[in-house]
Amino acid sequence: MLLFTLKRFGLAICVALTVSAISFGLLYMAGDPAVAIAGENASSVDIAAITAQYGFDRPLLVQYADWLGGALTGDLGRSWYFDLPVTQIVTDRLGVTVTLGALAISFALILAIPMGVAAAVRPNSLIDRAALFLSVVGQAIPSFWFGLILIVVFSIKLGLVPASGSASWKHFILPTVVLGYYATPAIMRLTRAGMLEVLSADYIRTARAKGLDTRKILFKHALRNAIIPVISLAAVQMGFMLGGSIVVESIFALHGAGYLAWESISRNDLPVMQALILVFSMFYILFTFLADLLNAWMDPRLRVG
Amino acid sequence: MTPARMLLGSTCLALCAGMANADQASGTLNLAFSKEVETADVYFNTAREGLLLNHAIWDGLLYRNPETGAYEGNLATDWTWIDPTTIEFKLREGVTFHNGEAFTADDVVYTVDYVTNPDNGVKNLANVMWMERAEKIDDHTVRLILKAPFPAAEDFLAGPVAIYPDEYYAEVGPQGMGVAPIGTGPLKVAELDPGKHFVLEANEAYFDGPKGASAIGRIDIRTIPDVNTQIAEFFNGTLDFLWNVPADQAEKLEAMGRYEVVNAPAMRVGYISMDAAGRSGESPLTDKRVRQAIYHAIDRQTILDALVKGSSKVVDSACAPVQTACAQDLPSYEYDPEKAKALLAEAGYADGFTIDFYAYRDRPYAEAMMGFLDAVGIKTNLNYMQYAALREQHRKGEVPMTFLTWGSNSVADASAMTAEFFTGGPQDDARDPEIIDWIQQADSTTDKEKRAGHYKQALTKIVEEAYWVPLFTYNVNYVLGPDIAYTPTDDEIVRFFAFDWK
Amino acid sequence: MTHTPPVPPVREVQPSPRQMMLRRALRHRGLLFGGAVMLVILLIAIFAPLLSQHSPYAQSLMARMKPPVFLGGEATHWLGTDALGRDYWSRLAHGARVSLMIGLFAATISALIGSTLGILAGYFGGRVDMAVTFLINVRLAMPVVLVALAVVALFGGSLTVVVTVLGLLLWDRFAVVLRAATMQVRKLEYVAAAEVLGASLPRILWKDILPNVMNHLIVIFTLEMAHAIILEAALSFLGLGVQPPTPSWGLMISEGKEMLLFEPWLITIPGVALFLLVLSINMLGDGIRDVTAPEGRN
Amino acid sequence: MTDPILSIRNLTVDLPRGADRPHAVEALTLQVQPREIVCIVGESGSGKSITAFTTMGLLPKALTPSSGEVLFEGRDLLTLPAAEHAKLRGRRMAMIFQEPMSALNPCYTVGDQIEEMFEQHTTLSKAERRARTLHLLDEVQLPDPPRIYESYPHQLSGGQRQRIVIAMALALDPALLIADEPTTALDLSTQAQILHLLKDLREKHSAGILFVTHDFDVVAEIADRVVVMKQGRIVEQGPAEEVLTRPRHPYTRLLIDAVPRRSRAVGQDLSRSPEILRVAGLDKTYHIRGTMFRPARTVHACRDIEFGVRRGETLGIVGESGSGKSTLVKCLIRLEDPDNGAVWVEGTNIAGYSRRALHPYRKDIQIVFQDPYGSLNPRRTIGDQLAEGPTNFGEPRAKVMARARELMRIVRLEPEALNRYPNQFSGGQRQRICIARALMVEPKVLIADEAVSALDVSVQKEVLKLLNEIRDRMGLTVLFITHDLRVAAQVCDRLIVMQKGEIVERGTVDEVFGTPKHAYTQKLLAAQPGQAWEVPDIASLPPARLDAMGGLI
Repeated sequence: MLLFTLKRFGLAICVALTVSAISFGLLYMAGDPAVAIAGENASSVDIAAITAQYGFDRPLLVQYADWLGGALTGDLGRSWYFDLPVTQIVTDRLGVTVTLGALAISFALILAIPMGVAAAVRPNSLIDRAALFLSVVGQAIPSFWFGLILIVVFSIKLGLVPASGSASWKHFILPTVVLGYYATPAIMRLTRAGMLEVLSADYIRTARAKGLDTRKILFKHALRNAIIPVISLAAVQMGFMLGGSIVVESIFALHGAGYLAWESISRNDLPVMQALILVFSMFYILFTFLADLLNAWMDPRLRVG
Repeated sequence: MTPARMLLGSTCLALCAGMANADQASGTLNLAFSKEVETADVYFNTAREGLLLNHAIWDGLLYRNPETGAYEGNLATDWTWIDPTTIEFKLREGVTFHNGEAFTADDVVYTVDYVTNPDNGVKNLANVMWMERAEKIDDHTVRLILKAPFPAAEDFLAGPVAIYPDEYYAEVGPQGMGVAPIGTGPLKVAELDPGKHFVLEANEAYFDGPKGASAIGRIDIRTIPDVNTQIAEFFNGTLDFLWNVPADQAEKLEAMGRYEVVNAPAMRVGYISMDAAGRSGESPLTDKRVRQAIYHAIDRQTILDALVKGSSKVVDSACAPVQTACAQDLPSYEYDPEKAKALLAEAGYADGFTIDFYAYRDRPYAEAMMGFLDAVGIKTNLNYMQYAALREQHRKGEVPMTFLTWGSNSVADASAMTAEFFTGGPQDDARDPEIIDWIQQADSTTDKEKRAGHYKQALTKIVEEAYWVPLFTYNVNYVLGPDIAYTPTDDEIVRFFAFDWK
Repeated sequence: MTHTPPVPPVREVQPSPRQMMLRRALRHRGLLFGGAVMLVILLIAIFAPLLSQHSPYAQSLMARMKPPVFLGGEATHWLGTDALGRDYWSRLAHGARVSLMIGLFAATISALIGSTLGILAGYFGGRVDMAVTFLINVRLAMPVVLVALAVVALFGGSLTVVVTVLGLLLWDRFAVVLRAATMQVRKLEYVAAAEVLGASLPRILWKDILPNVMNHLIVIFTLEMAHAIILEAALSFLGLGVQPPTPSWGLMISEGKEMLLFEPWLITIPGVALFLLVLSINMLGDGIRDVTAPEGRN
Repeated sequence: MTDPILSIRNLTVDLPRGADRPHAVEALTLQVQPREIVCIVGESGSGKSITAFTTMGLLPKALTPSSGEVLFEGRDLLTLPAAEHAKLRGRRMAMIFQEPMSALNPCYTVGDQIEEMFEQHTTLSKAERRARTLHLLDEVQLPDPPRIYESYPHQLSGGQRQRIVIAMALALDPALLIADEPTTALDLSTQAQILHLLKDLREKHSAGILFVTHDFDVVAEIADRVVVMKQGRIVEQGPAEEVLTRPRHPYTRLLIDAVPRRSRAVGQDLSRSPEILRVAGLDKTYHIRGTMFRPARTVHACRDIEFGVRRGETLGIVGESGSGKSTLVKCLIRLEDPDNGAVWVEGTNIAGYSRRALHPYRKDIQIVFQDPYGSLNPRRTIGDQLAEGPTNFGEPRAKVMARARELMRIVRLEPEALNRYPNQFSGGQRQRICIARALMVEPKVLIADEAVSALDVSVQKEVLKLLNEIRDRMGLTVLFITHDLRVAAQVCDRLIVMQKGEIVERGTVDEVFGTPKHAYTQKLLAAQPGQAWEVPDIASLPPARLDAMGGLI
């Protein structure tokens, strides 16, 4: 078990390395980073000075090796824009994004799982149709548009919640809804499909033949099995959410990692972008890894040889 | 009025009714930046917001009176030109920094020495590299030695060159200053969350300078990138003042009748630069007639009226009218698409041509220009990109035609613009030796009239040759909440210390 | 009773797979609705120049942001005009072309990449599978929006760049699903039978594997098409999508967003169009899945 | 006779609209007495399982009982509220299912799942529940109950799992036990044990057992009474002895006639016929890669396999699941590469050939697989699939199609079938098509890999007959792979018995069946159900007499 955890961990590292190499190549290949550092009003003199200072005249591979060496010791370089250690900036912003991501995935799960179960228990019923309809409609609403509409309705018209910022829990309500609703259809559908499949499984028939009551059949026997793929999906979705928080954070002016990413893109702050891509991918890898462990705990078939 | 219209109207009513108004009571003025400021250290940021903080937290030796345009003493009480490259300053006595450090000549010397040292990596070298060094005469007298005669020195000293406390800066460096700024200014920093949140408080011990003390005790600045979100917060009363509001929104806000909308001119000038020197390869733009055709083809006044609006003006100068030595009596080309077509035909492009067109801001303006060019047969492929990327390509000479703007760092001298674009540097698309020569002559003389003459020569030739199509000056819309009193100025600088409650 | 009973005749009641599919399709309301909406949008896209009397590029700076007819506008611009005075209906109709094209091309690129990888991994297993799984993991670990934004920002936005970037980023689901589907089909005995009958590898992949994973491919294709269209809109919304003055719906929302609080119809119209398009594609995809799924095994 | 435990009267269960017949079960009447095993026997689709599920109240939603009554301990189950019915389930009536592999929830220990019975229906304390559970595990003869108690289903074999399900069913001493094909998915030896166990339990628990099966040998082994069903109707019922030896209804007779006989007329003498296939020293080992949670392991699927087959001969390869027979097949048709050894096809050793070198020899060995549904590509017409082989070997289309039509006639399908898709055919027809497809390339050796295992007996018989005909007519050599000794005995000339990857016994059918030398073979033969049953010669029975409805007079 330990050996395989290690192997899995090694694989995760390889994935992270590949992602970082690809992104480094992409980012540093395009354009002269010195101009980005110098900023909008900088003169030509400034730019030449910066090129020399940061060593952008060196081969890309050397620059990557340099970066990687630093990254391994936790030093992700300095932000060209803030001139602060990237590690500091990113960890500073991550809190909001992780909070938002956790809230959003919880929102999605709390909404989607009961809906999926209800839909599966009575296929083709009104509940099922409503759930399917919601999921189809939900998938088709662009989140940026949805966010703006929510601001107009709930913040401006009704004045119930603040439009932007992250000062209190109230500030998180709208972003959570916008970020969470997008994952809801997928989770709902998987729960429904899983439940449908499980409910027609032989062991559910066995459970019914044992005379167990419906609640026990649904929640002890069926949901436990149906939820296993949902865990994996939720992990993947959570990883996506962190990356997808860019749009939401920029609309709601949440100063999280997503907003930082967007801003870094518009100001060409490559070390921060590079670090964020790495961090987001690490999160994704971490979540899927945890989901695998959780699944192993839930499903003894995966656990014991 | 259709039902939908009425619905819209009622939305507006609801908006207005839902407004909170607790700010005056709490004594806090709420403002928003629309971008994250990289650092509060003014020498290490290039953002407009940084300049605003500069004026609030620090002081320069001089101050430019926004109403008269005259230079007044600020940290210096008096100054004299000893010779074309030496200025002597008499410093104000009894001034202390926010941390209690006393302001002396040492602070000036330290600041000048620090920022002019290339090893320290100051970002806006153009702001400081004209200074050679500073010499302390006594505790309150200092001499500034220039590298060469520099007519715009006073403007820079009233603008970007802030004076830092020498002991504190030596101790914490740019990073420390970035997160815990210390200056002499009318406002001091109470809280700072880098890039996200600034809280300024009135400096009770502010000296009796031309800026004046802040009437408002506390200013809270958040970063809200989206204009709509800003306006939404403004409606909710959680923002008290907006600036850089786009023309259309400003009009609508004004029409609501509850808010004061002030439009002020800005130093920023928009222009189209064309690759007349042929750096990007064989191009129709090397032909003067083609460039003139483009000048004729674009209806600058209509763009201004429909999109830019406000106090902007169409210009033909490659600099802003408010800038010193920026002559305005220049030749021009009226909007005349027929003439444009004729010129094109004369140049051998009767059927027009297709060209790459670059831009980095104000996409609607760029699109409008493209529409006009299209009407005379010039098809354009828009490449809308980040400023850094565009500038990089421009510097490499790969950009045939681009819509750019330049704000001159609010330095009110023509050289802040022409030096960058017409002196043979990497962003000089004209590479006209005559113009280069005139500008260099102008910038090395202290004779103001002679200087103005050279500038006029250069600016005239730029128009005659149609190296650029200067478009218009920019303007800024300021929207004031119902209980705010503030008079915006025409230099794109929001003076935080000049706000007051009604 | 010892004689051989007669061989039962071919069951005439059972129609061919295609007929059965068609019958199911005609009974599937979601599929019909999605298909109908999609068809309308497609027709609008194809006949855009005929359906609009104005050019989508013709600007009229003096007639900016004229409201649509239902908000009291004039009939010449029945959906109003945008911030440059261009006819909104014409831009919407031409924008349908752009959105569909982006969806189609991006999904085609990712389908080619993803299904090739997925089918090869599912068919060969072993090392090929490990390599592909690794690639899928790498791809999934890359934050799509961030990378797409960064690339478009750095390389400049154009239809080609956007389509390519999206195509190169959205192949993961094709690979995952087709890998699993191929593994399943691979186990079926008709694949073994074909191999034993001397069929070459490409032939098996083409004749036996591909047709039987095709329904998955089509379903994922619709999903990713919708995904690409929404992503392009999001990129355009953040100002990093296709280049103006191309009439893309995402761009229209992005341009209209400026006046969100004052002229909400500017983003409502393209927003609803986008919603309808994505909705119809998704319903079409769901329908196709429902209609083709039960067919695999009797 | 005591009161019946279960009395079904005139039960009719409707099928959903659009099905091929209106009722799943029609006018069904039967009784189960205490300590009695009633077997419902019939082919697939006869409605035998529906009867069982109706009684348990586990019918799928699409099916609804429309008339009749199901009396259990004096109450009509059809009118009983669902909650009341649920209370009876497990406590008074219990059920054993066909698929032990999937009948248990993979997420919980089997101990937990058995204990649930007590939890649901009794007020026993935790300790008592555990004690009762351990006792049950012991009663169904599972070794080391405490260990089994802690085990998860996937850690147990199919037979063990079926015992768990039986233990569960017996937990509360139900009056009625319903067993739905409980041994069909099990190996022969396990089946024998389970049947034995059920017979024992009937004595100990005094329950009545309703046993659903398709297998007449199993019926002969355990039934007290037999109910024969066809298309939802009972065609004949009576004491086992009566129905098995003197069946009266033609359908019963047809089924019994189709039961494979243990001996076949005369084995042909093939000693002069040339040897067409020889396998020597064939080894195949699998290395199963470890996963995140499972260590890697090595499985010797085939070890030193050696045999030869002569032209026109049918060689049976018999073994239970896991014996290595499937791996052997894969190595022969080169879906797998053997590690060692030689496969001589008429003097050419193809074992070491590369895929390319192998290509011309591919057609020499063809195969018919077990699953009639998985072995035809649903997206291609029959004709297209038949033409596949010859086309791959470069034959012209016209010639190929002519042969396809000819072969369709040989396997007794209409040539028009070539234009149709597989879903338009029944299982038996598909197997015929598969045979035709294999024959298209004129193979020398035809491998029938469990080719009739998935078919109903009557269809099975037809296909076997067809295979024999074709072999004789075309001089084909057949390798007949099966787990079913009876079928092997019926069609094969010689037999090979495999166990754990090795050949443990070989010889003619008579030798292997008459004087088995290896203990494993002996065990297999002993495990054969219904050995005491002398299958009647149907031809010698008096003709059946039926009324207009097809019922017996």
